[in-house]
Amino acid sequence: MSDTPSTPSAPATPVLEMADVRKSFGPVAALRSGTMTVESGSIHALVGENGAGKSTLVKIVAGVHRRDGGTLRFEGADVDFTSTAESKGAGIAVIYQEPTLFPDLSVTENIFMGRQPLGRGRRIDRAAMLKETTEIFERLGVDIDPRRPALGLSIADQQIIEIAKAISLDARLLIMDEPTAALSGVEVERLFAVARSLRDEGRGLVFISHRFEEVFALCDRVTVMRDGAYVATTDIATTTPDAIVEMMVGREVGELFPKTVATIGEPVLEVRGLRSAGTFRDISFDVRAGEIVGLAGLVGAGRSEIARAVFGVDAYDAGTVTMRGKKVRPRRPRAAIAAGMAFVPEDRRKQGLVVDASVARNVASVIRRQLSSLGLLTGRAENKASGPWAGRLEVKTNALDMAATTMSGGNQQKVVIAKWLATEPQLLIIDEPTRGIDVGTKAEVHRLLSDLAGQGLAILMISSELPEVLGMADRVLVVREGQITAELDRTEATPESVMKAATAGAVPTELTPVLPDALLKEVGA
Amino acid sequence: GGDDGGSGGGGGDDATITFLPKNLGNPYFDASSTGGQNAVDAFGGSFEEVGPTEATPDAQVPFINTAAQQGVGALVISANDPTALGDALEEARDAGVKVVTFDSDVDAEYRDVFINQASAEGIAKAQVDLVAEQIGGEGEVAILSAAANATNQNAWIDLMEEELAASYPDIELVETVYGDDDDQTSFDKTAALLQTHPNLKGIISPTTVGIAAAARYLSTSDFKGQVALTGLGTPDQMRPFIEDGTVTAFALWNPEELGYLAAYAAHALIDGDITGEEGDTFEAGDLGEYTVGENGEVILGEPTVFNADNIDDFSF
Amino acid sequence: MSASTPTKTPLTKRPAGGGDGSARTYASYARPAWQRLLLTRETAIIALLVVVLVWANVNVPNFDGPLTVYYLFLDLMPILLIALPMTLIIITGEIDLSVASTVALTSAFTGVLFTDAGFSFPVAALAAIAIGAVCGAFNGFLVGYVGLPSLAVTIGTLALYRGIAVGLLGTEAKTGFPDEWADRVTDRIGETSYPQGLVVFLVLAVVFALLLHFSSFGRGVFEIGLNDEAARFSGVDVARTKLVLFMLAGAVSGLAGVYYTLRFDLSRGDSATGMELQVIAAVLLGGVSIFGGRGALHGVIAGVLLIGVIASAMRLEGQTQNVTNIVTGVLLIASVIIPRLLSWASGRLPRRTRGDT
Amino acid sequence: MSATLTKSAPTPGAGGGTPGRGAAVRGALGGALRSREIAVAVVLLVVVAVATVRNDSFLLSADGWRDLLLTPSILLLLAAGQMMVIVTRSVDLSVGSTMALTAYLTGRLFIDVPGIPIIVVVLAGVALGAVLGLVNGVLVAYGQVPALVITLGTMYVYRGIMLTWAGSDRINAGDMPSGFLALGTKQVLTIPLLTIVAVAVVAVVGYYLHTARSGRELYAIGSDPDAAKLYGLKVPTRVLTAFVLCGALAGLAGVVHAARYGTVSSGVGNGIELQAVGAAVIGGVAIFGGSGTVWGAAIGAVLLVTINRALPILGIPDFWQRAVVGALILGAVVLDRVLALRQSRKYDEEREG
Ligand SMILES: Nc1ncnc2c1ncn2[C@@H]1O[C@H](COP(=O)(O)OP(=O)(O)OP(=O)(O)O)[C@@H](O)[C@H]1O
Ligand SMILES: Nc1ncnc2c1ncn2[C@@H]1O[C@H](COP(=O)(O)OP(=O)(O)OP(=O)(O)O)[C@@H](O)[C@H]1O
Ligand SMILES: [Mg+2]
Ligand SMILES: [Mg+2]
Repeated sequence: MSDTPSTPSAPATPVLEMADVRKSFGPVAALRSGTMTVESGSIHALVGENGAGKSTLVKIVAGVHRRDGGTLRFEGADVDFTSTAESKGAGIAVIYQEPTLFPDLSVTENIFMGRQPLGRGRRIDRAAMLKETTEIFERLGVDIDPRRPALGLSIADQQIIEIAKAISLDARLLIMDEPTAALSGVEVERLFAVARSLRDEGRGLVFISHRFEEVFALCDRVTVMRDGAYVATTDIATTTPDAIVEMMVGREVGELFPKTVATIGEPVLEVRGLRSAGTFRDISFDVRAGEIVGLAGLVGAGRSEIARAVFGVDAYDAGTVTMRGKKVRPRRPRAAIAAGMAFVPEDRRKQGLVVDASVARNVASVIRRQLSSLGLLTGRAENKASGPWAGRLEVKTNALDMAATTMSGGNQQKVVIAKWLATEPQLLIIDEPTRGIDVGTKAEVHRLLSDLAGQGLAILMISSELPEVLGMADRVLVVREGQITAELDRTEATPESVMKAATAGAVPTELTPVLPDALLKEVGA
Repeated sequence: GGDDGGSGGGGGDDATITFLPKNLGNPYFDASSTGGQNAVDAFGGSFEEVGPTEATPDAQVPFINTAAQQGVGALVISANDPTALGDALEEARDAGVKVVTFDSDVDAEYRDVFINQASAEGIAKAQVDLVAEQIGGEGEVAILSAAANATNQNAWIDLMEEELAASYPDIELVETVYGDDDDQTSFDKTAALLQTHPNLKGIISPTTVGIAAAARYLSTSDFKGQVALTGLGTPDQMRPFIEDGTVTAFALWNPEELGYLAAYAAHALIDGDITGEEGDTFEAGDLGEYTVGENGEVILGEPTVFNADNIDDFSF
Repeated sequence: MSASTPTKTPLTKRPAGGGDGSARTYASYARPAWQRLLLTRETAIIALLVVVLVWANVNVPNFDGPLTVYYLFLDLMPILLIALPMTLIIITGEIDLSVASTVALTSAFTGVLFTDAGFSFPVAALAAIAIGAVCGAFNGFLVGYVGLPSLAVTIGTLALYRGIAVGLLGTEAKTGFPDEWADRVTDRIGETSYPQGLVVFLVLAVVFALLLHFSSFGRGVFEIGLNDEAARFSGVDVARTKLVLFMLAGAVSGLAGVYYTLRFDLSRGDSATGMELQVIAAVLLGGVSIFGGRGALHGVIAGVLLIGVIASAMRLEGQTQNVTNIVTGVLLIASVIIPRLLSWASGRLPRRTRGDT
Repeated sequence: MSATLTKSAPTPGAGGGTPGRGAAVRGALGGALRSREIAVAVVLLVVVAVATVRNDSFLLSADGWRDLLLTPSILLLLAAGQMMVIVTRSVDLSVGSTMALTAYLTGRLFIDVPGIPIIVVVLAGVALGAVLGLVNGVLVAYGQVPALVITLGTMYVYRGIMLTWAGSDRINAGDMPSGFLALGTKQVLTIPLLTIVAVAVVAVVGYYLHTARSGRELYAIGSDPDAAKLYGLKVPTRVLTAFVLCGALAGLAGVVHAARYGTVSSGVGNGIELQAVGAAVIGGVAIFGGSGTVWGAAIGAVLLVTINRALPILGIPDFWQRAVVGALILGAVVLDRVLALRQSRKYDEEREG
């Protein structure tokens, strides 16, 4: 593959032109002026903080939402899609932020649902469908049985199905909303190769990501959004990550990894010989007071599974978990909580929060037993207890009885953290602390973790973002295929050493280099 | 009131008489209610029919309660259970409502009068005699009843067993099944009976729903003409099966007359002509005079046996 | 771990973006109290109940008589009782279709234990309630621990429990239960027209209301309904909660079975046929979301009473059961469709598009 | 589980609380009959075989053979319709009442319009059923309210309408032409006509669900309604279609009921809705949509009916039949879970290996 981002040829024809597109959901102005022009034969990045309106913009192009105003032109003609079927028909393929597969149906059917090839008598031509799927998979170099149900696929594989779906559409505009969020280096590589070949065929692509290294590795132009509005469009070649960050945030971002060196105390958590069939084995490690231990590895390596087993959400087959010398009962999150553990899970909308419940109830949800008197619990007690914690974390909400649904991802993450800090834990397990969180909030979360460690909290942090692990952890454990393959001290941990342990050798070289200076400052690589 | 010349006088002419059958939509009770309506039309007053959709005692109770609330003159009821309705009926009587049971009784303490279609022994014997005659006095027979808890059916079945043992030792009662007075269940139970007992010679179905469903199944089956079917049925429902030979004879009293008599008894109670004491007599319009017997029972008469010769004379 | 406020040291420094240095404070509620209390589904149902009551008192002959209230509560008692645990179950997003069968089964057991086994009535009744709890525990085990869908499980036990009840008694109907116990249930409280059994219900209603709305367990019930995975991650024992709820439903159904036995002086296998759907209809009418996560007990009680009052008024008007059923059905549909229409009209269709079942 | 695709847990009754890592795997393996249907079919064969050994007239007599095939036909129609609705993650509790209404309409037409051609009556029954299904469908699909609530409501309403309409009338065998009633038992090469109709309906439904785009979309909608929307599938239209088809089949079942039983009384179809759901569940149709075949539902229906008929022959008293049916449904649900766990273990092993 030719990797140099090709500069867009001067008179490229625009596939997609959007100007001043607006969309409100009730009182929420999700998109105030969406403006973007995508040329055919180019890859266009769309970046912005969480809640900047990127996904909303995408969904308007796709016909999921109808716009309230503004113009939308596809291949030179005004369009107004009322359903995703119409946009598909017009030649637009979209990979949504959340994979949207039908778990009960076969992989092949998932790819072709709603537009299966028809044979005689308008019957679905299953053979043709299967053949085409096999061809696409070959092109993508993936090894998934096209006949198996989508149920049980890993996120990475699901994302690959999404990509296959988009490719099979043979679309002239392909929009990918954070397609790499769950992919490992190798898979990202493969995706990029496909993206480039599609570009070279003259199609237009839109690529949304929070990872600048990817944006700079893949894209030709970049559009920045902030607070639902267009900020600027520039050629990638003429800009820098720092400049983009500034446009996104509208202010200067403080230090991203404010790691202070803490005094490390006694072991708080001791895990010995933990094993779960099919997921992980021989897992032994300690986390000490004041220490941040990073669990690094590729997506699907089993890090979240280890954390879930330690916290007792999942069962394990063998091994022990000990907190401050006392064995913790397996499979009982409540026992883990009583022992002083707190767990901020990776999927905050599904696992971390009850999004339809109020901020107060969410924050008080673990401590509410202590808030009861004579077994009775009042809303007043919950409000009283949760208010200060929400305030401490600067949660942005009008009132404590607002449902968490309405909040941005970063704010939701703060609510989750508040909920667990309210339990005054001795160990905080935090899985993907900043996944899908914008740069500004990220820095806040990192500062918080650092402060907490400074106060003697033991922290086990799982992160797929290498800079985050390297920037924050005192010690890095690398997990590969369910086993700990390396234990690296803060000084030994470099992108190369971690990636090597995570991948058993083959390090994708391309993705490491382009990091904003702000990020690199603390990595010390 | 009292200005209507149709009755024997007294103060209850404009009182409401409420009929509460076991359930609505049952042709047998449709006929009895028609009789009740005719009687009320004759002696003046107002007639109402209420009832549950399912023939269970718990569903009947709210209607008894409502009658008590309304303070109707009399409640004429066919009970889904002999005791379960007791408290509710007592409350109704405390509120001044006269209680007449017909077709299916409650314990005597809970009502004023019971209008019996025929003596239980008479009903049981009539059916046993019919089936014995049709199968030649020997062989296996089975019973297809209504609900498992149906009071009068269960009483008849007991008496039929006694009668069989006493008079027809060669006839063996092999099984009793319950069709719940539901067409489909009765139909399917008939099929199961015939299959389970290949040597079956006759079926007795002491319920109008059951006999009609059984006849319908038999008429389309190999067993038509080989297995005798008799019991209690309405002529209208059974006419096609008499015509096609599935059934030769069955019995029933006239439910219209039953309702008619019950309404007159209610009227007599309201007027104070009778109290339900043994020996009380009252006039029942076209049916003539009736006397209250033992236990407050009034007996309509012996059941009529219907067959090809006489069925066209009846319509109910 | 103890309930705490983060007073010790500030956990975060000022974020780069702004803020005045002190931690934020928040209003407890976004809307004024009267709005929170009055603009609810529950209030709407209670208002409707009051309207119907007033209307019936004025227009329906004999409705204002002293017997109306007495019979209303006698008739509604089993539904009122079972609606309590059913509310909690539906709030967790589950459903229990087997309650009416459990009523029949426990009534049958009361009869068998009292009449055939010679137990004293209180012992037979307690045993029946325990059997109800066991029936519920079986449902709860399959739903909570085996993870089977409650709709399918309780359709199965609906048939199973009813089948055992019918099988146990066959053609028999047990009667002759002690009058003094029946009187305790059906006698009036003093000079009022309320049956004494109502006291049992009121006590249970208070207990269930505290459990659901003022306890940690109750918060867990709502959390499970809204997001059971998140509930599990915060230490709620989802399986055990469901087990407990189904057990409660079974035990309360057992109590209702004993009530049935006493009220009708009768134990039969076909008691309470179809009552499960009446209970569920009343609960849903009372504002509980079938998706789980939303509902309140006072709304449910109003829902049960509303159905009962309408049925009572219509019987007094001489309407047949059919018309009452039509009204009940229309009301049930309206109770879910009208809020939809309103929110649609106000231009903000709720974003929630979960399963349709 | 977080990392693998699991089924979104709809309420009520989602097994979301499955402890541990028991990701429910209920995959449609290609279009082939899965072990689920075969398991039920084997149970059915065993039941028939045992009953026949006990009493050979169960299968070998002319009546036995006919009833074996004929009796399930009504439930077969209902289960096929119910299955289509369940697969879209809905449920239709009003089918029993729909059936009652159309059965009554059938009789009414024969009484009120003497000499009306039978085919017109059949079509009228189906059409009325479809209209009733349409009402359900519109409320569910466009009102976006749970089907359980809506169809519980229409169950009451439809039956109330039927009872009010019928009043104290009912339809007797004498009210309907013998040509129509003969359809109830007519046989073609020893196979009852009604069975042929029911099986043909099942075959058409099966063919439709397997080979038509809109058929596959029903599965997709049930599998994940949100995803279906993002795919641009016409979710409301499809759900509506499923309800209309279900209603139409319930309508046909009503006509069949009239022909087969010869009488129409107030109790027609009482409680049969739960049997139809039970048949689908026994046949392996996931109660929360997305998977299962109409063949499974059909075999489930036949098994349910046949077990009921076989129990007396097996010497199990009348009264215990319902208990056995309940145990059967529970057994089927548990079996589903066991198969699913085995499947998910298989995927785990695949990933490991
Ligand atoms: N259906 C909806 N109803 C109400 N508000 C919505 C809806 N969809 C999005 N929003 C709100 O609109 C804003 C923009 O959301 P959007 O998903 O477009 O952000 P994004 O840029 O994609 O963020 P991220 O990087 O986290 O994916 C957010 O405040 C979000 O809460
Ligand atoms: N290629 C694959 N296909 C399907 N499942 C996989 C694959 N690789 C790993 N898994 C499964 O994924 C699970 C571990 O994934 P998980 O996402 O929890 O790991 P992780 O390292 O925590 O990644 P993440 O960055 O998403 O947190 C295990 O159950 C494992 O069996
Ligand atoms: Mg987004
Ligand atoms: Mg993870």
